Amino acid sequence: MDKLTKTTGIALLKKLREIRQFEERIIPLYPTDVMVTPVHLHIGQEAVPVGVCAHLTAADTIFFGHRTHGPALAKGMDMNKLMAELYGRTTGCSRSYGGSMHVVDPANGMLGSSAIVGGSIALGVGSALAAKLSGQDRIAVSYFGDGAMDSGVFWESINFAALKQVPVLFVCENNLLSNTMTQAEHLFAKPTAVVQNFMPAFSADGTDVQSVYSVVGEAIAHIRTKRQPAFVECRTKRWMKHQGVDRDDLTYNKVDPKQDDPIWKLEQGLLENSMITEAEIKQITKDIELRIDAAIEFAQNSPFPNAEDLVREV
Amino acid sequence: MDKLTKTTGIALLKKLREIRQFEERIIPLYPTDVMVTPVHLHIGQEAVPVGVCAHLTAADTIFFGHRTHGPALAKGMDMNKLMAELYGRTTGCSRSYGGSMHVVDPANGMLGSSAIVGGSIALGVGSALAAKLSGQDRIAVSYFGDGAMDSGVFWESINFAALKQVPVLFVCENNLLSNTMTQAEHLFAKPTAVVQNFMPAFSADGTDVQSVYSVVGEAIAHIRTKRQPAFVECRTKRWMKHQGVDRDDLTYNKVDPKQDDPIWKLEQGLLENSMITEAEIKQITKDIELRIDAAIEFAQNSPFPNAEDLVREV
Amino acid sequence: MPWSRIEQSHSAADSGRIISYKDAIREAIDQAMIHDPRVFVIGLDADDKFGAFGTLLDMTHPERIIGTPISENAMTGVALGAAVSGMRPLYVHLRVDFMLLTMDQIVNYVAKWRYMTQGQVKVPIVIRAVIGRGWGCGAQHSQTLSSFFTHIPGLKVVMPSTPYDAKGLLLAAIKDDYPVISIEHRWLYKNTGGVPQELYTVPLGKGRILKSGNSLTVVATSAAVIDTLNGCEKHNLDVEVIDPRTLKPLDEGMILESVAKTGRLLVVDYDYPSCGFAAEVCAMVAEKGFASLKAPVQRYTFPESSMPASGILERAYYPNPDKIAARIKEMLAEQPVLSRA
Amino acid sequence: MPWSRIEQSHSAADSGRIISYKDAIREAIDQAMIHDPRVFVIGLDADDKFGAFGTLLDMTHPERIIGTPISENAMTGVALGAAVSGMRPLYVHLRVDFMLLTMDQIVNYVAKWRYMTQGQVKVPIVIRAVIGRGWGCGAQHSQTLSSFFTHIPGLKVVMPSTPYDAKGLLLAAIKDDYPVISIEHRWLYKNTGGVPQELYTVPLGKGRILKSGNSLTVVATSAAVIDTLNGCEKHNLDVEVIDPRTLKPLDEGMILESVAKTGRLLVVDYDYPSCGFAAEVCAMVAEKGFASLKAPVQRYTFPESSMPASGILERAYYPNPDKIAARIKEMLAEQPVLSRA
Ligand SMILES: Cc1ncc(C[n+]2csc(CCOP(=O)(O)OP(=O)(O)O)c2C)c(N)n1
Ligand SMILES: Cc1ncc(C[n+]2csc(CCOP(=O)(O)OP(=O)(O)O)c2C)c(N)n1
Ligand SMILES: [Mg+2]
Ligand SMILES: [Mg+2]
Repeated sequence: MDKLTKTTGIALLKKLREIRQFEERIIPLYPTDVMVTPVHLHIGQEAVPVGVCAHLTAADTIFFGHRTHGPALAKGMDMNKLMAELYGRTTGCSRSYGGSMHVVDPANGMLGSSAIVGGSIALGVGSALAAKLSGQDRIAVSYFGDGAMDSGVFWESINFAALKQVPVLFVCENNLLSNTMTQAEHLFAKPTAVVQNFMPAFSADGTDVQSVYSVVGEAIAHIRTKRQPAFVECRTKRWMKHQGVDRDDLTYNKVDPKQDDPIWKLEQGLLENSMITEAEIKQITKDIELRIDAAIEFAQNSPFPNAEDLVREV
Repeated sequence: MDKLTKTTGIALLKKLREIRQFEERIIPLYPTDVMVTPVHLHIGQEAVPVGVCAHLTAADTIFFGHRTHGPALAKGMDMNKLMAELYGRTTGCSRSYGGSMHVVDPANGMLGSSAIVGGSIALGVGSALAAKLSGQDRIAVSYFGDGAMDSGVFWESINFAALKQVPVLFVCENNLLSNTMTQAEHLFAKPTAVVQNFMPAFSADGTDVQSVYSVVGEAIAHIRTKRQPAFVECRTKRWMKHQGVDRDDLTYNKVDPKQDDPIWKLEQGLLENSMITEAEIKQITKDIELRIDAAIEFAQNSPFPNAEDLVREV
Repeated sequence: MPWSRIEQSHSAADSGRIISYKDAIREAIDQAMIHDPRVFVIGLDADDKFGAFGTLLDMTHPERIIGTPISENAMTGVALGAAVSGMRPLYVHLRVDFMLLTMDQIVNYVAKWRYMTQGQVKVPIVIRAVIGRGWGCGAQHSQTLSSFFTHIPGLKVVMPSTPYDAKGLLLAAIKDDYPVISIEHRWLYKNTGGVPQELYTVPLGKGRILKSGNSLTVVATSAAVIDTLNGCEKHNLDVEVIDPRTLKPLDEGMILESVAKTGRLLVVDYDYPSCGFAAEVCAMVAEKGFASLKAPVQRYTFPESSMPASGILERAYYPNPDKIAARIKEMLAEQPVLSRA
Repeated sequence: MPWSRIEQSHSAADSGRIISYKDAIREAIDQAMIHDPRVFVIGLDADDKFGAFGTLLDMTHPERIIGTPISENAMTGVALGAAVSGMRPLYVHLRVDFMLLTMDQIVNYVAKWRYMTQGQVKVPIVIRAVIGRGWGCGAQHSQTLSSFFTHIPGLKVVMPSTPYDAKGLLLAAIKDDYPVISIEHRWLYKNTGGVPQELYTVPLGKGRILKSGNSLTVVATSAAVIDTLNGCEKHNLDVEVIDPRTLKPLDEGMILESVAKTGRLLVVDYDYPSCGFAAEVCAMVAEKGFASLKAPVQRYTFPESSMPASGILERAYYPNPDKIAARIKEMLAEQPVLSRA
């Protein structure tokens, strides 16, 4: 706990737990078909979005892909809006036109997400270019998985960001999996070894929110002061199947229930350093649970869209 | 001349001169509008295609882009066929349907070239995959400029070649220019620094055919024995404008008439080592000139296509 | 050439063997790979345990199934490079939407290579793509895009609607020395039908009349064929249903002959309307079959909109048998235009 | 919003100031960048000394002209990312063929972003692309592709044919909060015409009748408009020539009204035929204007082939004023279909 204050530690824990508990509630609900949209769960990987977004203001923009829940909640999306989107209701963040993979919340710097792997990396660069051209001091984040690094748009994006020196943070949430392919099967080179030829490239332990928080802090300080791009790779573990609500059963993706659990790690650290008590953790857990109850109720009671509104904002 | 035998040295010189003289003859002809097709001249860069193709058999395949004359002649295309293609005649290598940027000669391992920068890099990888799948011991070459390295398809191609370990040679003919952009303006990283994370990456002096010949020899030995990919960057100088028949006038692309001339360099070396005489050089020059005369005559006397044959082999 | 002995059989089999559309595709690929060692499969997740929705499971030659990174654009170039080097690649995309990343390779390269080399280089490449909505996937995972490929000279495009055609068209595509795009609607995968065991081809460019009728011609593609047939059966409609099977080259003669009989045309195509395949068929008939038309041609397509995610909207977006039947009834209720000013 | 005060002026200017199509574009861009600091230009070679065929030379704000590497796909995403972050990017491609590399970003992203976010995020992005054959460039440097963009919901498509429209449509596109694709034929660049000095917009979605006539309606796009007008003048033809200017949204009313008067339709579109814009217009008229048609609709397009390189073939491939006039005469010589069996 040498890097975290008590306030920060507890704030991070609340976000980690918000994402975890939100998704754990999805697990039993999903098979009942109340959510007719694919879900890509973040369970186990929460340290990455939480550690990154802790350094961002609402004005900083972030662009991510299909695995939306983690970064969306970490960046400040209201749980109600996200839950209602999954429920296909007009109170959802995209009025239910987008579904689980297309979340949006302009007030919190989320200007849309994409289900086509790779492309949104370029959007972050463009958003950073906009900041540069218009003299804003915000930054932009391109947030993606290791699979997205296979794509040509990744290469083109880091090159352009480096050439034009725009204030963008590239975050690779590296769960070492692209669907069922291991990283060795889909990407030959080490991410940082390549990217360091374009910009400062950092590595963090993506199962440990302290590590992500401190490494990303360093990277973002570089971006904010130098107005130059930076890259952070966060190695983490996917606990669930690529899609849906089942635990993964891949023999090559064994999960250690403690060492791979950012929540266990942070709670241990906070407890050992007497920054939190078991009772406080219980209370945090319970408060979040109540908020999720409310979000589910909100979603359930929200209206479905009208079929007549099909062609709208085309 | 420590690396070349007399036979090889003279063979290389003949190819260098063939390309140079072929293109020098285009220069005065082009403004007369006998060739209605864009030309991208190789003058000054001849050492690269010649040094590479000296190691290739007819069965080895090569895929290149818009700057075709150098690799086409170096790989063995008949001058008549290339000249007739420029003249828009049916005896051209593509029956005049392709033009300067789309040359083809299956018997010499040239299965087509492309005017869209980047894409043909992937074709070389596919051709190497075909060799691997069908158990052929030939190799394939992806031949491209530094500008092509900007493109996403380059990144995707080197990754796939490394993952699947296919026998492909990537050659970057690096004239440090992409049209009027310098390399610093279009590609942030050093080519070999990036590519060495995927495969052995070599550098050669692309203004010196000895250097290209020996470095590519090493790379190809690796590919042929290990059946693995390799990369060679050859730094060279473009003497002419990107397109057309004018000398370049870019202040940042100053050409040294000796140090940047592969022909001068090789001839000096051969002369100093008494491997050739001035008279022999003259004779070589003259023989080539006669062959070019014949090629022009062949082209001029060849038929134009019939307008009725427009829709053919679609 | 191992393929020259494979006979074309044009009529649906009386073999009595009933298998699914998915299994018909699987069998075609397996047999093609056994039959010709130049045939190989490439695609993202092609080699995973799901086997491209089951169409690549338990292959006799798994060593010729090549998985790829998320690099669709270069992978298309890789397939082309292999094809011009003597192989016969079969590229598979689990969603057609990913093919948008490959349009440069498909349009600038694959489609033009044979023309630019004037036939000195053959391009025996087949690209399969799965289409169709499902489970609130939203706008980026639900497109059809068949008109893109149909627009481009140098590409052939097939959209099999039955298990018999799925096998026969895929084998014809693999056998062909030109690039062929094959688009498969996921809703058809579980449908069953008679499929001969042996290797056979359904000729590219030949349509099929799935139902004869006199009052109106419906030209439908892919899943729309099945929906139209179901709609007609349920609502007892006397219409002729034509499945062109190949969008390009199009069997114009079959369509024109039918319209000459019925005088009316409806095209049902699950795709965006503007510049779509439905527009092409309507334009072709208004050009070449104008004198037979007794009433305005009509198109039934997606609305002019992307696909929404929410279930209610998704269902409103998609045509179905009842909606198609309703549209046909409307058309039949209209007075023919018999003479002009 | 600096743009709300810019007035729409629909009729060609009587300003008397004659400038070229190229200069009209240049002026529009320069004025837009002066007028609105959010407007910037991005593209390969946009910042070089040729200035995108002269359309970007001597700009007042060169600091907002961003050159790019050969990375068309990501650059489109960069433009989109900037657009959703409050800028108004104008992306320029020196050849439309390079846009094939960007189809994923254009179709999956740019076109759908507003719909997927239900208007919470605006997408004020303009993509210009130059088309047209020249000098034996061959199959990969000569395409049109307008039907690709017209096919996709969420995109607007303009093809200005006159200097006046070039300026006004480009300004309308930059002002618009939806993505607009603008396709410019290189042969038009030197054409001159009256262009007002001030900022003005030509409304998106409104066509223009360039010549009135009674015997036949020609709908033509881009350079085909000029060729058609020249052909009609030279051969003294009494036809009505409509330039839709915007391919999407299409001014269907103007076309239908004209066909109601003439009874005949020819669409001249320099693009591949199948599923092209010509097919769309023919289908639309056969659907909605069927009762007015006295004869088969016709399309005049490229042949079903890629573009060859050799000059003779290139010329054979391209329509021109005489060929268009000949086609019109043929159509006029045909007997009308007045009644049906
Ligand atoms: C261009 C493209 N190709 C394929 C897919 C199918 N797909 C969806 S997610 C995914 C894996 C992505 O892996 P990664 O980027 O590491 O993200 P993760 O799922 O691990 O978070 C794939 C292949 C897609 N959505 N887009
Ligand atoms: C995808 C694409 N974008 C842009 C162009 C226009 N263009 C043609 S050649 C060229 C420069 C290529 O530079 P490089 O690859 O280094 O080859 P060189 O001309 O130097 O041999 C450009 C930008 C193109 N042909 N294709
Ligand atoms: Mg991953
Ligand atoms: Mg170069």
